Amino acid sequence: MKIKIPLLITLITGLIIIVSEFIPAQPFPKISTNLETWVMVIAGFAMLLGLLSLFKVNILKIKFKAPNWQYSIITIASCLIMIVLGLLWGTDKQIGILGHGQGIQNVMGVKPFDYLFNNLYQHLAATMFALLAFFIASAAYRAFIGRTAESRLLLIAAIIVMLGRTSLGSWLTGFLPDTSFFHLPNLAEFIMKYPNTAGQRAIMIGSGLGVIGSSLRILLGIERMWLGGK
Amino acid sequence: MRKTLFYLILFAIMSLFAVSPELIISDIPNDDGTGLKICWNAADEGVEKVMIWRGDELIIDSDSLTGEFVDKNLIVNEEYQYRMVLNPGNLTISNVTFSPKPEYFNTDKITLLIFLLLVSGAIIYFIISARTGKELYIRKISGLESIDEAVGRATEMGRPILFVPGINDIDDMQTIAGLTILRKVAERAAEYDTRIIVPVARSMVLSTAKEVVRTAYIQAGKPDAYNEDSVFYLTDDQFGYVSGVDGIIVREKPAANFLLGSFYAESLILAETGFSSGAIQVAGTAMPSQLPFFVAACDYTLIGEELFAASAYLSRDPQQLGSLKGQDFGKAVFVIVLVVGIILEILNVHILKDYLIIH
Amino acid sequence: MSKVRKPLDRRIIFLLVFIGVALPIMIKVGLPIETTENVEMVYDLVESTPEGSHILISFDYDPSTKPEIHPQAIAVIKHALKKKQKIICMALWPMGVKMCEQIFETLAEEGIKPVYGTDWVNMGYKSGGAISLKAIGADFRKVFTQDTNGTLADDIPALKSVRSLQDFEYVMSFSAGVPGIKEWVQVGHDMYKTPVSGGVTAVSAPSILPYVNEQKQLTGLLGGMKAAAEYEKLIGIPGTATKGMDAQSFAHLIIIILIIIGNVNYFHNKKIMAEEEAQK
Amino acid sequence: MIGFFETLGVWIGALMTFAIFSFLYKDNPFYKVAEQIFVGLSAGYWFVYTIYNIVLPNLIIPLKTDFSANFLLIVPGILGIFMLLRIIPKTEWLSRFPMALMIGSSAGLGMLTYTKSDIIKQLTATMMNPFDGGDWVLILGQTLLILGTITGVIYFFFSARHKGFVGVLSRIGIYFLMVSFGGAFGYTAMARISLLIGRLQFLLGDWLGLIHP
Repeated sequence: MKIKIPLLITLITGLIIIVSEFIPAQPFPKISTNLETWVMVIAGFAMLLGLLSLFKVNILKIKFKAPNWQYSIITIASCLIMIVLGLLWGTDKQIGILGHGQGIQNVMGVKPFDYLFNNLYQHLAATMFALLAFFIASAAYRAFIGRTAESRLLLIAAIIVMLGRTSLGSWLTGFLPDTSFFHLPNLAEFIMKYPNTAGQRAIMIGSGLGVIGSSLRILLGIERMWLGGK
Repeated sequence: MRKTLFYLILFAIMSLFAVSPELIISDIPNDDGTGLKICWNAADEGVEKVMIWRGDELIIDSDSLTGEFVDKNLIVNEEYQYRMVLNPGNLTISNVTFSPKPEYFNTDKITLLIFLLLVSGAIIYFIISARTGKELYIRKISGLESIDEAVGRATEMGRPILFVPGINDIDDMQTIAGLTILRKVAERAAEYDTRIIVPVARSMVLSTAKEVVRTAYIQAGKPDAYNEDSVFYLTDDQFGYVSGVDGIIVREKPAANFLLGSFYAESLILAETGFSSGAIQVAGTAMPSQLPFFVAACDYTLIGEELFAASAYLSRDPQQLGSLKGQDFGKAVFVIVLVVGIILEILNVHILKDYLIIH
Repeated sequence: MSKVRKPLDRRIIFLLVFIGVALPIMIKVGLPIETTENVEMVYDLVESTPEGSHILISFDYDPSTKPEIHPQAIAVIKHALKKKQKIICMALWPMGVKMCEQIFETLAEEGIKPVYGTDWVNMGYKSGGAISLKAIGADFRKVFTQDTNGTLADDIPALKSVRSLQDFEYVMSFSAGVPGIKEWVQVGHDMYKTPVSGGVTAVSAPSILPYVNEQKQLTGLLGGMKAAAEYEKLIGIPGTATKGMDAQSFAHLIIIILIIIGNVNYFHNKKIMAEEEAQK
Repeated sequence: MIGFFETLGVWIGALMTFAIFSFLYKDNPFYKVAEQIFVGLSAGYWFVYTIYNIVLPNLIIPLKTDFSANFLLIVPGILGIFMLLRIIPKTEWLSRFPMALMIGSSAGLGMLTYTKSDIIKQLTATMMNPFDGGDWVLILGQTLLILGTITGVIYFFFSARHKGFVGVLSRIGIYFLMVSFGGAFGYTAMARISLLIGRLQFLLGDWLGLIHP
C-alpha cells in the first residue's frame, strides 16, 4: 500500500498532463489546469516543510551539542524574528494580523520586516556571491593553465569573449572599421552566436534526452529513489 | 487545417474578381470547440462600413472591407447565426449558421508524439533487454581509465585519495552517479591499501556513502581494512563545506582528488586548491556553468552526460544501461533527421522543415 | 632553493581585484559601450508593442544577483512605461516580489509614478515552477486570485481583458536560475505562442542563447550587466549598469593579465623542474 | 527619527558586508554568525511569503469565501498537511502521496517540454541551408553551427567506439564544446565581477559617500 499507490498516483498524474497536451477538447484541459493549481499549493507546503526540517536539524544540533551548535541558535532566532515580524505587521502592501503597524512605520520609515530585508538580508546575500569575484581571479591565475590542446582552445575563446564583452575590446581594436570581423566585440559576438550555440545545443539535446529517460523511469515506477529509498 | 487553407485560397481568388461580398465562417482547428474564424470580404463599390452581428450582438464594426476575426469563448456545438450588414444602404448579406466543434487530437503536435513514442519505446526496449542479460556495448569513457592511474600514483607516493560526491542531496541524479563511481575508486583503494577520505555535505549522502565504501572493501576481500571514519559529514552550507575540504587538501595533501557529482559556484575554489596542491584531479558534473573551471583545472573531466555514462558503465545496472542506450538511439534519430533536412534545404526543398515547424 | 617561482599568495590577488574594481568606480572613465544584436532585439520588441497593451513581467531572481539583473529590469520597465504599456508583475521566486516593489520605489524617486492598479499591478509569488506556468498560461485568474494588496483579480482595472497568457503582447522574465527564463520559453512561448524575452545573469546566458533562433523561442536576450548598460544607452537614460562598466573593463583586464602570468609561470617552472630533473 | 534608522540601516549593511568578506582572510566566527543570520532570514522570508502569496490566496480564502465553488481545494489542503508530516519519521509515508503528485506532474511536463523545446525546436532551428546567407561571415557562422551541433551530439554518443571516422567527428565535437566553455567562462567572470561592483558601489557610494550617483 505504501509503495504501490504512490507509484500509481505518479503514473496517473503524469499521464493526465501528457494526454491533455494532445487532446484539446474539454474536459482534459480543465482537469490538467485543476491538477496544476493543486500541485502549486502542494509545492507551497513543500517550502514550509523545508523550513520545518531546518528547525529540526538546528534544534537537534543544539540538543546534542554538535560542533558549532551555538551558531544554530542564531539561525533559529533570526528565522523566528522574521516570521513574527512578517505575520504581525505584514510586508510592503500586505496587511498583517495587527494591520500595517503605522506607528512603527512612522518611526522606522518602513515596516520592520522590510527593514530587516533591506538592511540585513540584502547585503548578506549580495556579498555572499561577490566573494566569487575574488575566487575567480585567484582561480584564473593559479589553475587556468593551457596544458592540453582543449584547454588552450578554451583559454583563447575565454580571453576573446572577455575582451569583446567589455569596453576594452572596442578600445583595443578601435583602429579596425566597426563592422570588420576581427573587431573584438564582433568577434566575441560571432563566437557566442555560432560555436557557443552549437556546443550548448549539443549539450541541450543530450540533457533533454536525459530528462525524457529519467521522467519515463519515474512514471513507469522503475525509478523509486524519490520514495525515500527505505 | 486543410479546410482553412482551402477557404483562404478561394478567398484570395474571390477578392481578385470581387464578384460579390462574402462572409465565410470556419471552425478553428485543434481547439476545445469554443472558437470560430470569421472572414469577410465586402470589397464592393460604395461600401464604407461593415457590421457583423452574431445573433443580436454586434461583434465587428470596422471600416476595413476585408479581414478576419476569431470569435472566442463560444459554447461547444451551439448553433450561432451570423449576418453581415453593409453601409450605406444597410444591405444584409449571407445569413450563415455555424457551430464550433472540438477536436479530439491536436494535429499540430504529431511530431512531438512520434518523437516521444520513438525514444520512450527505445528506452523501454533496452531496459528490458538489459534485464534479460543481453550484452549492451558502451564505449570506454576516458575519465574512467584515469581512476586506476590516479589511485596507482597515490599508492606510489603513499598519500591518501580524496573523493567529493558533490554538494547536493541523494535525490540528485549526479550525486548517485558520483557514488556509483565512488564504489570503484574505493575498491581500487582497498586493493592498493591506500587511505580514502570522503567528506560529505548531506546526512543522507553520508549514510549511503558509508554503505558504498564498506561494500567496496568487502568486494576487494579486505573487510577489516575498512576504516569507519574515512567517510564523514562536514556541513550543509555551500562555502563552509568548501573551506572544510580546502583544509583537508592542505593538511592531508592527497595525491588524487575526485570531484564527481553536482557542484555550484564553489567548485571554483575546490578545483583551484586541488590544482595548486599538485594532485591528479578527475572531475565530473552535469552543471554547464561549472564545466569550464573543471576542464581548465583538472586532468580529466567527465562532461555532462559522460558522468551518467560512466556510472552506467561501472554499475551495469539495467535501468541506467537501458536508458542510456535508448537516449543514444534518440541522438542517432536527431543526427539523421538533421542531416537529411539540411541536404533537402540545400536542394531548396522545404517539405521536411515546414512539416516539422507546423506539426 | 630551485629557481622555481613561488606563486603569488591568494590574498595579494584579492587585494589587486579590490583596487581594480574600486578605483574606476570612484574615478569616472567613461569607456565606450557598443550595443549588440541580442539587446537590440529586446529593445525593438518593447518599442514595437502598441500603446495600452498588456505585458507580463516575471521577477525570478533575488538580492544575490541584483547588481546584474536589477538594472536590466529598471531599464526595460522605464521603456515600457514610456510606451504606456500596462505592466502586470509576478514572480516565480519568493524574493522576486520584493525586487518588483523596490524597482517601482526607485522609479517613484526618479519622478516616474505609474498608477497602481491601472498602469501596473503586482500579483505576487507562485511556487511550483513550470507546472504553475502551465496553469497560468491556461487560466491566469485561477492562479492569481488576488494581488499583493489583497484586491481580487476581477476588481483590478489593469487585468480587465486578461484571461490567459495569449492576452499578453509579450512576457519579460528576469531570471537568475531555475525556475526562470528556460521554463518561460518552454511553457510560455512553445506551448502558448506568446513572445518571450528577458534578462539573465551572465552565468546562465551562454546556455540560454540557443533559444534565440529563427523559431523565435526567445526574442533577444539581455545577458549580464553589460546588456543592462547597452539597454540604458538605447533608451538614453544612463543608470547603475553604465556606471559599473568601467570597473568591469578594468577587472577583466586584471583577470586576463593574471591568466597570462599564471601560464608563463607554469611553463617556466615546468622547464626548470625538467632541467633540475635532468641534472640529478 | 527616520533619518537615524536610515543611517543605522546603512551601517548594519556595511557591517554585514565586512563580516562576509572576512571569509577571504580565513573562515572565522564573524563569517559563521553572518552566514547563519543569512540562512535564518531567508527561511523566515520564504515562510511569510509562502503564507501570504500561496496558502492564503489559493487555499484558505477561496475555501472561506465561497465554499461550494471551491470545495475541491480541500484535497490539496490535506495533501499539503501530509507533506508537512514528512518531518516525523513515523508518519513519513503519508508524504509520499503529495510527493507522487509533484514528481508525477513534473515528470510528465518534463517529457513534453524538453522534447518540444530542447530537441525538436533545436532540430528545426539548425536545419538551414548554410550557403544562402548574405556575406561570408554569415555562411561561415552557419556552417560552424551545423558542424558543431552534429559533432557535439556525436561526442555524447556512447554506443559506438570513438575510432576512425566517428573518432574524428567526436574530436571536432570536443573542440566546439571547448569554445563554448571558453565563452561560458568569459561570461561567468563578468557575472561575478558585476556582483563585486554592486557591493563596492554600495560601500563607496551609500556608506562612504565617495561617489555621487
